[in-house]
Amino acid sequence: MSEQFEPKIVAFVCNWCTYAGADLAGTSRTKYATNVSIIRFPCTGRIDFMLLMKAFENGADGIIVSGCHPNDCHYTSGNFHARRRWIVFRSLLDFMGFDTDRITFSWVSAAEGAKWAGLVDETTQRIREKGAFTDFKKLDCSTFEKISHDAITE
Amino acid sequence: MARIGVFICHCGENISATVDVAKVAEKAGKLSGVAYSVDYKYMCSDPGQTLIIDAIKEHKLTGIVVASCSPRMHEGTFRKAAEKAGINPYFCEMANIREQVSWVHPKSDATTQKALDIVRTMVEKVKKNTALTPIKVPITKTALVIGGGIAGIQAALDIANAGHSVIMVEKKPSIGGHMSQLSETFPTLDCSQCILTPRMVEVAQHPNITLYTYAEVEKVTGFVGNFEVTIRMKAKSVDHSKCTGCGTCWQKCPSKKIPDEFNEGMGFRTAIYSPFPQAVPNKPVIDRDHCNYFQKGKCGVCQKICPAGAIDYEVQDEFLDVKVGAIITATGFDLKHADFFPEYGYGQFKDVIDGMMFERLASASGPTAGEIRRPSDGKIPEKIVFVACAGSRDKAKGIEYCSKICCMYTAKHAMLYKHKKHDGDAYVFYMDIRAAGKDYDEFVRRAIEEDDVHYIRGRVSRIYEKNGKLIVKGVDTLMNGDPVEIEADMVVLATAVIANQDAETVAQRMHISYNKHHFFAEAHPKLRPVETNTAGIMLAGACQGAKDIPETVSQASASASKAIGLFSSNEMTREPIVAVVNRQAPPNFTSCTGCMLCMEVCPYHAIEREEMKDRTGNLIKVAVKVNAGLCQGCGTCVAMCRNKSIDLQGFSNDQMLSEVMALLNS
Amino acid sequence: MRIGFYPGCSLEGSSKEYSDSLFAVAEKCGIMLEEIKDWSCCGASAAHNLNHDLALALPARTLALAEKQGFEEVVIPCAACYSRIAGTKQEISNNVATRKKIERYIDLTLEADIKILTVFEFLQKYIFPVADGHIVNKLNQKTACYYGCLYSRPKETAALEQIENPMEMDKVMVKAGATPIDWAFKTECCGAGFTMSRTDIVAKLSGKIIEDAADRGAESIIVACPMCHVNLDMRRPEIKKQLNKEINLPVLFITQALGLSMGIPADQLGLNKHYVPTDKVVTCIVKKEA
Amino acid sequence: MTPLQNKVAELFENGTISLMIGYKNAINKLAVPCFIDHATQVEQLIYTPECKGNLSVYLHKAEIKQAKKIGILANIATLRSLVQLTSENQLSDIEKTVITINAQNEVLVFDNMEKVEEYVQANFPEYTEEDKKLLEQLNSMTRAERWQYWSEQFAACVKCYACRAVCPMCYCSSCTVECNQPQWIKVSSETTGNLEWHTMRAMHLAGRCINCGECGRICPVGIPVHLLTAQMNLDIEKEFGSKTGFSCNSGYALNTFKPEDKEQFIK
Repeated sequence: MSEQFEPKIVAFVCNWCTYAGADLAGTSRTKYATNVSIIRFPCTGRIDFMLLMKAFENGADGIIVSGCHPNDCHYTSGNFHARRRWIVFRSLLDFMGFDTDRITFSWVSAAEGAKWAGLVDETTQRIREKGAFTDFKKLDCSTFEKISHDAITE
Repeated sequence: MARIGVFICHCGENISATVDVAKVAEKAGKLSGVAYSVDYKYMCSDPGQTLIIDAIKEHKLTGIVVASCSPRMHEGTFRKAAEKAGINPYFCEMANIREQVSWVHPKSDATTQKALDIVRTMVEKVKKNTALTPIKVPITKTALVIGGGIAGIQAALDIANAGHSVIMVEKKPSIGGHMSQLSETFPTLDCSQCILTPRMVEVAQHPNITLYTYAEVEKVTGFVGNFEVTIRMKAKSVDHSKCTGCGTCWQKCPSKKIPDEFNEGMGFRTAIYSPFPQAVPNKPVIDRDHCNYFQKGKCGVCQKICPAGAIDYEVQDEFLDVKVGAIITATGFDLKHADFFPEYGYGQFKDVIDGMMFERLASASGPTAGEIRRPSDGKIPEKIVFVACAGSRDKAKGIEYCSKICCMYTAKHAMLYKHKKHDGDAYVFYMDIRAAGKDYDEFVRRAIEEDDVHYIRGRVSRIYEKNGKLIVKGVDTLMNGDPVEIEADMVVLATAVIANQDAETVAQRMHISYNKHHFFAEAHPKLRPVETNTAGIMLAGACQGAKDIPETVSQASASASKAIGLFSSNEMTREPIVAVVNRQAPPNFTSCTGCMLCMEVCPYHAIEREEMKDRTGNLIKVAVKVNAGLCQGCGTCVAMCRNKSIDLQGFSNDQMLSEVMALLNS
Repeated sequence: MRIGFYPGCSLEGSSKEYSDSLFAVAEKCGIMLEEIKDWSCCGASAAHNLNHDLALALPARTLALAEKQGFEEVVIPCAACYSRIAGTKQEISNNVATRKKIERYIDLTLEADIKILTVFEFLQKYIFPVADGHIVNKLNQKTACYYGCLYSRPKETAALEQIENPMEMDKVMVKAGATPIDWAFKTECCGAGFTMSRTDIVAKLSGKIIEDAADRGAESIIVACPMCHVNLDMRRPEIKKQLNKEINLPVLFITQALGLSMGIPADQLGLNKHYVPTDKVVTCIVKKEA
Repeated sequence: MTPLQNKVAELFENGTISLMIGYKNAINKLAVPCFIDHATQVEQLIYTPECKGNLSVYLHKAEIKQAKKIGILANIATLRSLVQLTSENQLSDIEKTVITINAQNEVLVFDNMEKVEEYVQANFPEYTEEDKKLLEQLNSMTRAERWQYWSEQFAACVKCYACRAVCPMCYCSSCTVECNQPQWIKVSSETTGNLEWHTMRAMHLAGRCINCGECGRICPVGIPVHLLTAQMNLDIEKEFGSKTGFSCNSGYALNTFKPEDKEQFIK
């Protein structure tokens, strides 16, 4: 059997719900894929869309963004602001032709260790099926090709 | 130049069983900026901490990364160690390689690699850390206790007796909660009201306690030590400062057929009422939904006859703003009611009742004056079947948990029945008998051995009526799984303990977490069982999970001690995880353009307008600043700010971007 | 839209009248049902006790064929077939690895997104909206609606809203003008699994069901499962021995009862194929008041 | 003298304004901005269909702000930017008189923002037919085709930041694109950096852009960058019901929320 592609996935999660939910998956010894590593933020409201862009630029194949369920935000409303930002950001990416299926958005509470594990496995599987994210890399190559092509034809 | 120390913990075998810790330590040692790297069996132990402290001193480390458990576990421990070694505690970061690596992945190269990735990420973060100083905030030494059941009563008395002010809010017309409805209490069979009523009176008379009944918490803002709470005082329609509690009004009220909640609908009350004779305060309120005056616009009897002139139909709900330093949530529980058990005919057959109804039947102050009679025809039942675990521990019903109190109260119910009807038959269907408290098992044995209650281990599949009897079909798993059919006169279902209907709303108002069954979540299931994740908000009683009275009282005292501890100093220190607006040399002062769009996103109103003026007082620039006392560090403003003029200490742009880059570039 | 139909073995054999009456009702209401071509056994009788993969592969093959033949919905009137196929669909759609494995076995690809309709769902969705125009008679009697176990268990694939006290069939009978009784035996065991091997147990369990229905004044029992029907209808001699009395309560399929209310002749509905005579049901019919 | 010139001369003479920002003729029949500080210069002022530039962009310039009493000739897009800028607290220290010419060719003078807001709301512009057509074309493409389209467009970007310079909403004194601690966006004009720049620009302007289209018009390599924010504004209006440059009090969809905001993608 050929070696299967193992994607690199970065999870941007809030400290109070999803991070705690991921800890709960740990204390419950729920097993899940090793492909996802967490970066902890105080709140989903803190997650800058630029960080998502930088993650893709630096070689992430997929991203998980997760925080408290609506109404459950430790800071009252950070997740509501984040939700609006994601709605807009996602539609911008889609309009630019970016494959938004590479980003999983979710709400995982501190009590949902099993949901977290499932989410990681499901996302890993989906990204595995999609393969490595190369759109950005191809982009740079094609620029150089175009430039050199232009240079030659001139 | 950064000199970072990396400390990899084995956590006994918790980490080292699946992660090659030696390899992680070795590879981490080669990372740029890492001056020292080591692995050790227990970093959090005394020798472990000493190892860290010595290494910081010996290798002149500027920052450390401890790769071990979740920062929720030991961040404080290691920050203190860093401080002891003479560096700013905020130069310590933790790499969570236990909860998020070793416990969730099998032993493999990928697991070790992930641990290393996380270590590298945190090394890059700590390089960007800055020295931070904790923030001091004053404390309002008043506690708010939400709920006036036994949990709230105990907590309020403890705090008040320690010399602090307490505000108690109870949504019903009287305090007392479910405990006031109980007949006798296990395992001693002493009368519930006899032990509770003195406590209720003490609350009402305590100089440090302000009691608001018929009131609810509407809004909570602020933070530990400095909460601002809005209380809705529901219109009682009776001026309690004038009312003497003489009772003339409820004797004369013409609306007499309102199902009595206190008696679980098995008796009637009037529209102007005090819920029970020992109520505190023992002064009535008008239930406007059932009052002729409010519904039909005519009546007014109570106003005419009130000798004190206390009836006021015009009064409206009022709102009261209070400042408190700590909040104790003691909002209690509810029982699963009808419709939940179509197979048991609960809600369909009058003589299939729940445990709380049985308490009222058995209570001397209840609708039958303590005689156990069938609700349908008032006859004394010859045979009663008690069904434990009605709904609890039943995945198909969506409730996996054990309601904890049913085994004991069912034994008590069977005993009470047998004590009153000596020749009656009592059957108990049970799954397991969980009688783990002090004197509890002895109590159950007494029911079985002395009072001759028939215990059948098995579940009931169906209850139906035939020829005036309730046919209870079940199974006896200790008799080869034989089907059992009992013709009973009455069935008592020990229905599941559930969270209050409005628990979710309450939690959302307080910004505390709750589990999927809407029981409030404690900060740590073992080590912080009475605090919530929101600092300054504590839990007491069954709002956190099913509990009996002794356990509820213990937890209430525990949360009271947390509040008292908080009130023992005049100010407290807070994590300096707050947002700051950058500063630049004049004439810029800051890169903030003063668009003020961030002001609206701040849930704490911590962002304020700031005017920059020259020496002569001319306005040069308008920008914003963050009030560090109010800021709670969510960082929503940071992600909102277009030109990154606001940053969050501890989770700065530089730190977060470094983490992303480090995680992905091995 | 084309609606697929999966008969399974019973509807072609012992319960032919279930199939006949379903088609008669559907035809009356102008609904076309199309049999899935080349369907195979659902594996209900033994496969799931022998080999789990086989138990999945058999229904999966039928589902894959249905998908290939372009059906979005399939009606499965037999409760046992429903249980097997719905269970398989659930297991396959929850687990990619299982799906891949089963696809290999059956050599067909499978989306497992096809909608499976029980007879209740089919009636509710397609017949109810047009039924009023076709119902000309009133079934003037008390009926006991008996659901059995396979529609209500396991919880994950249960086709009933309230598994402990289902009402789906009761609603259909109200439509047909009958008065369903409230009774406690709706989901009791009829002894189905022992229908051949231990007829004594069947007699005991089915006997209780029939006895309680009769005691509560039911004049017929309505079922939607071939197995229930066999046990309640065919095992009367054994039941008579067990109860020490003869109960002549006819057992009808839900579609037969509905068909009668639509004025479809009894023979066309297969009412002549029962062991317990069904005349009393036929004679109780009155014209529906306009 | 045209009615516009007369009006401006009058404003200078009665001391209402001390500086006027308007348009004048230039070569190739172009209209370029002009700044006049005396009634005698009003004859330069024109208002033709060529007067497309969004003059509100000059209000951020320190040298303009010094003038204290500023008159500004505003087409509808400029009026919307003035409204949006007011909601973002950017015009509070400027004493301004806004002049516009309506469809009936009447010269209107607004001495406060409430009146501007009222006029904008009554004359709220639609997207141009050309933009509508382009957006429709892009939206009817497959995702991969769109990616191809924008990749090619951004490959041409030389990061001259003309789109930023011309934008009335890009008023930050220092921009994140110039931030090098941390370095958010690569300096060189290679394509991922270009993509990041345009993504960031679109996100920062989503819900704030007033659709003047200047960024697209001014781009030296012809990238229709204005379509990004145009599409975002459509989405925002659809999702949250808010319009940009519409109200002086609340202008921004992304610093507020409704608990009932809907989405389909969060699991």
